[in-house]
Amino acid sequence: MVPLSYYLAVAACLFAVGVIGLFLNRKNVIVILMCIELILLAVNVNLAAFSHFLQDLGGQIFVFFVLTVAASEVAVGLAILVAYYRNRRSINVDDINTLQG
Amino acid sequence: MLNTTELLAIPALPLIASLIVGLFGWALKEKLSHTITTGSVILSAVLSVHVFTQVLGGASFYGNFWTWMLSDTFVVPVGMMIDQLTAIMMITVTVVSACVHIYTIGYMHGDPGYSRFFSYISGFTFSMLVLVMGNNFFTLFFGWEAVGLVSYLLIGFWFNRESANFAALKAFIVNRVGDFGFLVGILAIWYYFGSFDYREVFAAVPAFVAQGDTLHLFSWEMSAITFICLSLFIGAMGKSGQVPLHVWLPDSMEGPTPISALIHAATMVTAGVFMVARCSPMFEYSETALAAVILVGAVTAWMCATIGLVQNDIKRVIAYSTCSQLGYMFVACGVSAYSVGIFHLMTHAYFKALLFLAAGSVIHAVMAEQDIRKMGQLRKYMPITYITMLIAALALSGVPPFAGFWSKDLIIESVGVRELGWIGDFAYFAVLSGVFMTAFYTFRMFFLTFHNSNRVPEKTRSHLHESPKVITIPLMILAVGAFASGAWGVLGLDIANPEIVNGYFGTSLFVLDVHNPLLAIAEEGHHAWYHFVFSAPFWLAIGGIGLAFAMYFRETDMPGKLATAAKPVYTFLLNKWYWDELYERILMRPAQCLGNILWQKGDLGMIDKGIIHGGVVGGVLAGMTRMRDAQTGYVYHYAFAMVIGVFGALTYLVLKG
Amino acid sequence: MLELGFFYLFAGLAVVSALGVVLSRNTIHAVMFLIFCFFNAAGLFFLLDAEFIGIILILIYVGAVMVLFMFVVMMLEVNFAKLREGMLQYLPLGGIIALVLFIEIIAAAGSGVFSPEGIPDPGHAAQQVNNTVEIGKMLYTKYLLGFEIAALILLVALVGAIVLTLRTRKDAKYQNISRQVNVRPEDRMYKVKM
Amino acid sequence: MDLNNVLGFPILTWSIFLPTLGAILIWLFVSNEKAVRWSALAVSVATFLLTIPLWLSFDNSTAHMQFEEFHPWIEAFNVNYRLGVDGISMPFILLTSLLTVICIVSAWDCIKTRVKEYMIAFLILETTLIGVFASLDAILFYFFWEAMLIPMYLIIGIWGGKNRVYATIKFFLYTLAGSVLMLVAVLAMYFKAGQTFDIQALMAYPFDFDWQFWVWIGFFVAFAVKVPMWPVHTWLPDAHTEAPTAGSVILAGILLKMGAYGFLRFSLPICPDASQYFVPFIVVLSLIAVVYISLVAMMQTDMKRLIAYSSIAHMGFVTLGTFMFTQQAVEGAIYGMISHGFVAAALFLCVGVLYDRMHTREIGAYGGVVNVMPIFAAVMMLFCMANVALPGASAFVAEIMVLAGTFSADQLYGMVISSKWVAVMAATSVVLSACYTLWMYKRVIFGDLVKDEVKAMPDMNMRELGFFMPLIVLVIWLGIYPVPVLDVMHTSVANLIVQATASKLPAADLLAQAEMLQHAVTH
Repeated sequence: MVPLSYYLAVAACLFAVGVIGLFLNRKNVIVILMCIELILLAVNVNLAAFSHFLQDLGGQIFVFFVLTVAASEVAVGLAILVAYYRNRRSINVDDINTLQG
Repeated sequence: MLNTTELLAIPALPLIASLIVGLFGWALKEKLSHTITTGSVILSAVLSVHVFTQVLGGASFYGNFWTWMLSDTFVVPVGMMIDQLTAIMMITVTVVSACVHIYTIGYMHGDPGYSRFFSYISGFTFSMLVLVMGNNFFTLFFGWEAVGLVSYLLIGFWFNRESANFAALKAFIVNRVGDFGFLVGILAIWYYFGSFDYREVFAAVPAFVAQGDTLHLFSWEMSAITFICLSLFIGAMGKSGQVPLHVWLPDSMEGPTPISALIHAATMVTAGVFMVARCSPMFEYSETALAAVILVGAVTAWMCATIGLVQNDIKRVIAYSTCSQLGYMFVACGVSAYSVGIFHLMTHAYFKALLFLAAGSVIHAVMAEQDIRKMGQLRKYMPITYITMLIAALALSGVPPFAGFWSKDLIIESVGVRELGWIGDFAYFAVLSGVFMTAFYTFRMFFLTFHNSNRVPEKTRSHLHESPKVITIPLMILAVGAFASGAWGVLGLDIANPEIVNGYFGTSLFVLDVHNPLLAIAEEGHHAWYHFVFSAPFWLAIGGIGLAFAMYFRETDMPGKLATAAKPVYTFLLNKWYWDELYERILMRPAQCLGNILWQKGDLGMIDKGIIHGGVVGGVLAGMTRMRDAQTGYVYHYAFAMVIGVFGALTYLVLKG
Repeated sequence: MLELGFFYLFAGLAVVSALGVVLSRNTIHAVMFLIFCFFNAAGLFFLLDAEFIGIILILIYVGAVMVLFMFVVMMLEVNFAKLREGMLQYLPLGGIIALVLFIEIIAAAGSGVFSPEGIPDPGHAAQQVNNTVEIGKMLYTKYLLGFEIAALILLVALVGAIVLTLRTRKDAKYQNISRQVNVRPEDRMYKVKM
Repeated sequence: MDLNNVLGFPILTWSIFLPTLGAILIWLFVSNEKAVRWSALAVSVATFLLTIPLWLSFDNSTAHMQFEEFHPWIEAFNVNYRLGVDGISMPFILLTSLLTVICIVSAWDCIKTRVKEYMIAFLILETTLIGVFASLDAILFYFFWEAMLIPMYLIIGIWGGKNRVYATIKFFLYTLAGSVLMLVAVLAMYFKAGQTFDIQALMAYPFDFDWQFWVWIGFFVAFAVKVPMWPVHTWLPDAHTEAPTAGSVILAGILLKMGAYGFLRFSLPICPDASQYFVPFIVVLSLIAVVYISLVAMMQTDMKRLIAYSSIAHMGFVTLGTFMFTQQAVEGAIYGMISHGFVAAALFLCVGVLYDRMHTREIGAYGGVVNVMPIFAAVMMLFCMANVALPGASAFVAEIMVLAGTFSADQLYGMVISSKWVAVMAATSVVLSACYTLWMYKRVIFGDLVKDEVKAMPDMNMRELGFFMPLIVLVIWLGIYPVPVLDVMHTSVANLIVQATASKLPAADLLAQAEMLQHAVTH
C-alpha cells in the first residue's frame, strides 16, 4: 500500500514546481495560468489523498469545487488575455501595468 | 458726614458732559460743546471747594455704592472715601481742570476735533476724580487706567501726525509696564489682606507686618509687605514718569498744550505720588520700599533736571522739569514726608499748569512754533503771558514767597534731616543740585522766550499778539494759585505740621514717628520767617537764575562756547541720556526680533514646516509614496507577493511548531 | 506492490511533466506537458479510489480547459521566445522560496503524523461502493449550497468570458434579430401603383 | 427618572434643533436671496429668544443640571439623548445664540454667492454648537463636537479667502486628529465605568490614577487643539485668516471655547488627580501662550492673523485659570471665554468692515482710516481697549479674576515655583496685549491719509453699526456689572472645584501622593 505521506510528497513536488514556474515564466501569462493549474492540482492531490485516508468524501467534493473554480478562472483569465491582446498586440506582462493607476 | 449726592455729582457731572459731547458732538455746535463740559467741570470744582471746606470742618465720608465683581472672597466694591488727602486732590484736580477747560475754548478754537477734545478732557476729569475719591484699590485702579486711556487718546489727538501717534503708543505701553506692577501689587494685597478696601487693608498692616510673611522665588526671599509696596511703586513710577519709565512723559508733549498742562503736569502724572501717599500706612513698614522710592525719585529729579538744561523745545523743557519735580515729590514720600510731597504736588499743579498754559499761549502766538531758539522779545507782544509765566517760573525755581519755595524747601530740609546712609546723601545732593538746575533751565527758557533777541521768523512776526481773554483769564487764576498756594498751605492749612495728625492731613496720612522728618525739623528749632536767607536752596535758586540771566538775558556767545567746550556732555544731555536709543536697542528691537523669530522660526518654521508639514505630513507622504511604489501594476509582482505571503505564513507556522 | 509501482509511475511522470510545463521553450509543448500531467494526476486519483474526480479531471480539464489553452496559444501571434527573456532574473528568489516551501511541506508530510501509524491505510473500498453515487449524494444534500454557488460561478465565468471577448466590428455585417423577428409583411413588400 | 426641568418644556431640544428646522424649511421653501437672509435672521432671532428663558428661569442656588431631558437613543450601548445645563454651560448657549444672530446680520451684504447654502450652514452650525454645550452624554457630546466640523469646514472652504483650501484642510485634520483620541478616551471610560456614557456618572466613578492619566491625555489632545494651546495652535491663524468674517466670528467666539469647556466638563471632574498632576504642564503651556504668542502677534502684518494670535494668547489665560482650582480663577476663565466671545468677535467684525471696503487684510494697506471713518475708528478703539483688558471692559474682569485666582492658588501641585510668580508672569500680558493691539490700531486707523483707496472708504452704515451695537453694550455692561453673570456660575463652579480637588484615589494612594508632593516642595 502507498502511505499518505507519499501522496503528500508528490503534491509538494508539484506545488514547488508550480511556484518555480511562476517565477521563471513571469512574462508569459499563459504559462503563469498553467502554473497556477499545477499548484491547484497539487492541492487537489492532497485533498483526494486525505479524503481517502480519512475516509471522508468531503475532500473529493472540495476537489470538485476547486476544479470548478479553476476552470472558471482559466476561462475568464484567457478571455481577459484575448481581449488584452486584441488591444495591445502583446501579452508581455511587462506591458501590463495599468493597475498602477 | 458729607452729602452723598453732592459727592457723586462731582465725578458724575464731567462724566455725563463727556458722554453727551462725545456721543453727540457731531451734532453740537462748538459753543454748546464747550458750554456743557466747561460748565459741568466748573460746577464740579465749586462742589469740590464746598466739600473741601466741609472737610476742613472735620467732615468725612466713607461708603460703598456698587459691587463691581464678586466671586467667593474676591469682592470688588465701588465706593468713595473722602478725607483730607482726597479733598486737597479734588480741589487741585477740578480747579486746574476748570482753568484748562476755559483755556481750551480759546486754544482749540476752530480745530476739527473741538468737541472730541472737550469730551476727552471732561472724561479725564471724571477719571481723575474716581482715582482720588475711590475707597479701595480697584476703584483707584479703574481711575488709574482710565486716565491712562484718556492720556493716550489726547497725546494722539492730532492723529495725522506720526510722531503724536508714536508718542501716544509709547505713553500707553510704558504706562502699562507700570500698571503691570500695580496690578500685581493689588493682587498681592488681596491675597494677603483679603480685601481691597483702604481702611481694612491699612488697619491690618501692623499685625500683618508683625506676622512677617515672606515670598520666595527659588532661593530668593522677600518680605510680603516690601513686595506689595515695590509692586505698587512700579505702578507709580509708570504713571509719574520716574526713571526708568520716564521716557513717555517728554514725548507726551505731542499732545495739545492744554492737556500737557492738565494731564502731564498737574494731575495725572502726580497720581503716582498720590498713590504712594495714600498707601503710606503700608510704605511706612517697608524700609526697602521707602529706600527704593527715595532712590528712584532722586535719580529722576537730578537726571531730568540735567536733560532740561539743554532742551530747545519749550514744552520739553517744562516736561523734563515735571519729571524732575515729580522726583522731588517721591523723594519727599520716600523720606516719609508724605504731607510735604502732597503739598508740593498741589503747588506744582498750579505753577506747572500755569507754566504750560503760558507756554501754550506763546505757542499759539508764534504759529505753533515750539523751538525757543525761534522766539525772543515776546514780552513786548504778550504782557499778561509774560507776567504770569514769570510768576510760574519763580515758583518753580523756589524763590520766596512763591508757592514752589514753600514746598520745595520743606522737601529739601526733610531729606537733610533724615539719616539714611548713602541713599540719603545722594538724595540730598540730587535735590540740592536740582534746585540750581531747575532755576537755571526755567529761566533759560524764560529769557530765551521773552527777552534776548527777537528771533521770530518774519512771517509770523506780524501775527504776534497777546492771546484772547479766554486764554489769559485762566492764566491769571492759576497765577494766583502759583503765587499763593504755598503760603496758604503752610500758613493757612498747616500742612507742614510736624504732628501730621494735628495738621491738615489728620489721619489720612500715616507716618511712624521714627521716620517723620518734620518732627526732626521741628526739634532743630522753629524757623523764623527770614530763615530762608540762610538756607542753601535759596542761594542755589538765586544762583541758577543769575547764571541764566548772565547767559541768556541778552544774546551772548556764552551758551555756544559752553556747548562746544563740553561737547560730549552737551550731546549726551541733548539726547536725553540716550534713554530712547537704549530702549530701542534693548527692548523694542529685541522684542520685535524675538517676535519675528518665534513666528517665522517657531510657528511657521518649527511647528508648521517642521512638525506638521515635515514630520507628520511629510512622514505620511513619504511612507505612502513608498507604499504606492510597491503597486507596480505588474501582475506577477502581486502573484509573487501572494506566494511570498504563503511562504511567510507557512514558515511562521512551521517555526512556531 | 503493483499499486506502489503504479504510484511511482504516475507520480514520477506527473512531476516530470510538470517540470516540462515550466521549462519548455514552446508554449504549445507546455500545454501538452500539462495535459500529460493531468492524465497522470488522474491516475493518482484512481489509486485513491476517487474515480469520479479522476474522470472529471480528464474529461473536463483535459477535454475542455486544456483545449481552451491550446486555442488561445495558437490564436495569438506571439513571439513566445521573446517572453522568455530575463527568465532567470527571479530564479534565485523563486528557487529559494520554492525550495523552502518544498522542504517545509515535506517536513510536515514526513513528520510522522501522516505516517501509516498515524493515519492507517483504510484499504480500498469494496467493489459495490459507487464513488460517483456517494459524491452525488453528498453534493446534493450536505453541499447543495456550495454546488449551487459553483454552478453560479461557472455561469458568471461563462458570461464574463463572452462579454470580454465579444466585440462588434464596423466592417462586419450582423443580424439584428429583434428587427428580424418584428418584421411585418408591409415592410418587405409594397405594391407600386403603376 | 427624575428630571430637573422647571419649564416642563424641552427647551434645550428646541434650542438645539430649531435652527436646523429653520434651515430645512429654508432649503425647501425659500429661494429668493433676500427672503433667505430675512428668514435666516428670523430663525436665529427666534432661537436667541428661545434661549433667554434658560437664563431667566435658571436656579443660581444649585449645582445640579437643569432643564434636563432624557430619551434612550442607542439602547444596545447605553447611549442616551441626555441634555441639561448648569452654571458653566448655560452662558455659552446664550453666547452661541446671540453670536449667530450677529453673524447672520454681518454676512448680509458680504456674502454674495450661495447665500442660501451659507445661511443653512450657519444655522446647522448653531445646532451643533448648542448641542455641544447642552449634552450630558459623552457620545452625544462627541456627535455634536464632530458634527460641528462639517458646516465650519464648508464655511471656510467655500466662502473663504484665497488660500482657503489649505486652511480648511489644516483646520479639519488638526481637530479631527484631536477628536479621535477623545473618542478613544470616551470609549475607555465607557468600558471601565460599567458601560455608561453618562457624564455625571463618569464624574462619580472612581477611576484609578493610571486610568485617569491616559484618559486625561486623550481629552487633553482634543481640547488643546480646539482651545488652541501652543504648540497645536497653528491651524487657528490660517483658519481665521481665510474664513469669511462671520466664520471668524463664530470660530473665535464659540469654537475655541469648546476646548476650554471640555476641560471644565470632562478633564477636571472626571480625572481630578490627573488634572492636578498635569497642572505644571498646563501652566507652562498657558504661559507660553501668553508670552510667546503675544510676541508673535506683535509681528503680524495681517490684521486677522494678529487677532487670531491675540485670541490664542487670551485663551492661554483661560486655560491657566481653568487649572488653578480656585473659585476666582475658574470663574475668571469662564468669564474670559464669554468676554472674549464678544471682544474677539467684534474685532473680527471690525476687520470685516475694513475688508469689505478694501478687500485686503494687510495692515500696511491702511493708515489714516480715522479721517474717513471716524465712527468706525471709535468703535474699533473701544474693542481694542477691551482687548487690552482695560477696566470697564469685560475682558478686564476676566483677566483680573484669573490673575487673582492664580495668585491665591496656594496648592502647588508639584510646581517648582509659587503660583504667585505664575500670576506675575501671566500679568505681563497687560503690557504685551497693549503692544500688539494698539500698534496695529495705530498703523491702521491713525496717521495721515495718503492712500487713495483709503480716501474712498465710506464710514459704517446703519447695518454695520447695528450689529456692533449689542456688542458694545455687552462688552461695557459685562465690564461694569458682571455680577449677574458671575452669580450664575458661583454654585456650579464651587461644585466643580470640589470635584476637581477631591481625589478619586483610595486613601493609601493619596498618602503616597501627598508624600511625593511634600518631597517636591521641600526640594
